[in-house]
Amino acid sequence: MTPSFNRRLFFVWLILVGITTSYLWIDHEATHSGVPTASAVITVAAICLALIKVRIIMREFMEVRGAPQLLCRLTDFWVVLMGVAMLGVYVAGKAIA
Amino acid sequence: MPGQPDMWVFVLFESLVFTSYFCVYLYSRTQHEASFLRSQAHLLLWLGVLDTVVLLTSSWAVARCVQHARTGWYEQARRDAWVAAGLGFVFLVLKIFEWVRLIHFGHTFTSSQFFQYFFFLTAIHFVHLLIGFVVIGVLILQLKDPKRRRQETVETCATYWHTVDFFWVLIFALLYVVR
Amino acid sequence: MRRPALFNEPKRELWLAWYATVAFYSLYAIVFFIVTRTQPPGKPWYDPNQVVGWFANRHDGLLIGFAIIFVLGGLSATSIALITYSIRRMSVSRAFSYSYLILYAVSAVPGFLFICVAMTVGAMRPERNPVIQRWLYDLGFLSFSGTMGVFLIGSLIWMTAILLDKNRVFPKWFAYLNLCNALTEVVVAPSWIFHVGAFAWNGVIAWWINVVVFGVYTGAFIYLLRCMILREDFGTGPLPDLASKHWHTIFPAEVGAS
Amino acid sequence: MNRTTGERIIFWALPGVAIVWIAAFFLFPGFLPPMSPKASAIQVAAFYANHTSRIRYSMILFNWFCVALIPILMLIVERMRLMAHRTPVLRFCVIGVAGAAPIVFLTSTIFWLLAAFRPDRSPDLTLLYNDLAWITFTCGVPFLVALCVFVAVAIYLDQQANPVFARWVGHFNLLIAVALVPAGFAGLTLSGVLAWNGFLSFWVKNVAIAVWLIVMAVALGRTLGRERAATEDFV
Repeated sequence: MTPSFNRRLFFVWLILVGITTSYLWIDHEATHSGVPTASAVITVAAICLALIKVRIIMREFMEVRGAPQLLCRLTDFWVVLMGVAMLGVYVAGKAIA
Repeated sequence: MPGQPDMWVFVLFESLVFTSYFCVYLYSRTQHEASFLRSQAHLLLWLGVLDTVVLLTSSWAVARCVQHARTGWYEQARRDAWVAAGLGFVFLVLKIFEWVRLIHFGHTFTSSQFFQYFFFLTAIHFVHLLIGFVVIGVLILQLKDPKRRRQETVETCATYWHTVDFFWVLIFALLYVVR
Repeated sequence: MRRPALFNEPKRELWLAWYATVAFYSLYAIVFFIVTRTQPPGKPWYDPNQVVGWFANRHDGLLIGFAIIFVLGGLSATSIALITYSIRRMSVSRAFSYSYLILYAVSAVPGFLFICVAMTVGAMRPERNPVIQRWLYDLGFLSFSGTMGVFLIGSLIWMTAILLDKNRVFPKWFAYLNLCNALTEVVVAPSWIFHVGAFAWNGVIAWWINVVVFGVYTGAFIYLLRCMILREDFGTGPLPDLASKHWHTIFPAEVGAS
Repeated sequence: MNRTTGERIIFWALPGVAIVWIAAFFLFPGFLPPMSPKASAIQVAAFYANHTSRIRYSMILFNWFCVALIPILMLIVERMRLMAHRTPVLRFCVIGVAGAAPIVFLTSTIFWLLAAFRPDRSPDLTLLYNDLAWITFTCGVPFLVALCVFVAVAIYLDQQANPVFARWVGHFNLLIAVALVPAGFAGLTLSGVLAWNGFLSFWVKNVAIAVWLIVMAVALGRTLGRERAATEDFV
């Protein structure tokens, strides 16, 4: 192990991979006898998990954690914005359909 | 601030553009749910998971690269950058394999609504990745030449690469998992 | 003889070009969105009879609006010239500025002259065979939206020049915005393939989102060109007399760039 | 010192180009008198069937030589270098329109040649090609208008004891720009002075282009010698 090995980054990576593989389990739970069915719970869960991953990537990998307050606030706001936009459109679309 | 603030303008602006694509996709999905689900069943989820893990690992390498460069371990940093580019290349190959497989089964850009969005989103992400190779190339050149080396540029390049990564994280969830 | 103040303004050529740019883009927006109502574009899925109805609906608007473009469209060269000049001020090869100039000069004919010709010819003879009318309708919209390469490569040239520039003529964030603009030219490509949906030539993605990006981009560069002109410093003295001076004093800008 | 710059060669090629243009103009059967926009599809098709050869040869000639305008415009651009401007912006403006202006003519010759290529096709299609050719040729003035305006502005801003072009050349360019304006409106009507065979859209516009070429040639010719004298001082 090199002296510069960063334990924190490793754990971040592990968490991200963990969330990613959890999708396999979600998918397994949601598929009944091989036929995919529509599910609002899965959709919302998938989007929220993805946004959590995005925030982790921004905080840790992109080093927003140590950045000026403005960037922290802005990126957090952006994650919320993306989430609200996507879920909002999804819910609205569902209602219209 | 990690890297040029200017790059963050790009990240935020391009995130908005992508969010708008995602919204269009999600809306269209809710209107034709059955058809989307039928087409979606032809995707291999494990391939999408593999893609994501490859890209996340590549991102991890770039994050290490930035830290190594900061502490003056330029040799290590360069190796990290090569690893990131290599994993990016693996992603590229996986993507092409996936496209060829789908086209082979008759699922093309024009075959159904879902695949229209699938090919569009994966292709526009692919273009971002190709630009990413140029960015990693700049990063490696910077690390090589002591006269050019600037931590700010290293961080700017890394920020771009992570952006490509998190766009994929969203695209993956929306195309492969959403029901 | 009294001269207008403009003659003594050292940056007069730049300001003239800048105001002409603003005038051109305003005119363009008014003609396309209000007079001809060709933006937002007509529906790509119209059958020939609906196309005839579309032409009938805006007969006068099309003819008058595009006649205005036929007369004033050449003003587009002012923004191209000003941007070429900005690249010339950067610490990059002149190859960049000339490439930009030629790319955008070439784009004028397929990029906006074709739609003017096709729509004028269509509106001129409403009694023409509807199938041929739809042929003109397609030609107009697709040549307008589907002229992609020149803007794609042009934006990338400008982006590269800004990123390499050490004279700080333009901020780096605008270089990245150039990349966003270049990507819209990729995103518009499916309009050559689809007749309906988000990717058709009037689609949410291929038209609406792209127009927003293009609008932000255009607004940004018009503002930044103004900033660039304000920052230029040619001094305030009278123009040098040709016979007594050497070339560089006459063209400081051309020597400023390597 | 007497360097061969080649500018005189370009300049003296102009009369040759002019002769070809005039020849093409008279050879094309649709110009004297200009074809009527009111002609029916059958009449237009018959016109192309009856005059196929003359249409083809005249338009091939014009296709070859319409772009010969570009070297002439570049001579003007080189003259603009000698003007007392602080920036090359106006020169870039002229270069920006110099390419597009003759390409408009080139495009119209393509439509005319296409119309004459298969005169036995459906008359509706021949009429379409004919309309496209005439509208492109007649209305396609935006770059010429802009060119004249840019040259005029450049001349007005060239304030030195001995300007490159006299001020009246600037006024003249503005006048030509105004004369070209009505042609842009040719799509509005099928008859009258504005129609593509009308007095303003056809005669005034084409005569304006011809006069512009002659006057600018004379003005350019006067500056050629002067430029030589000026460069001798520099070198």
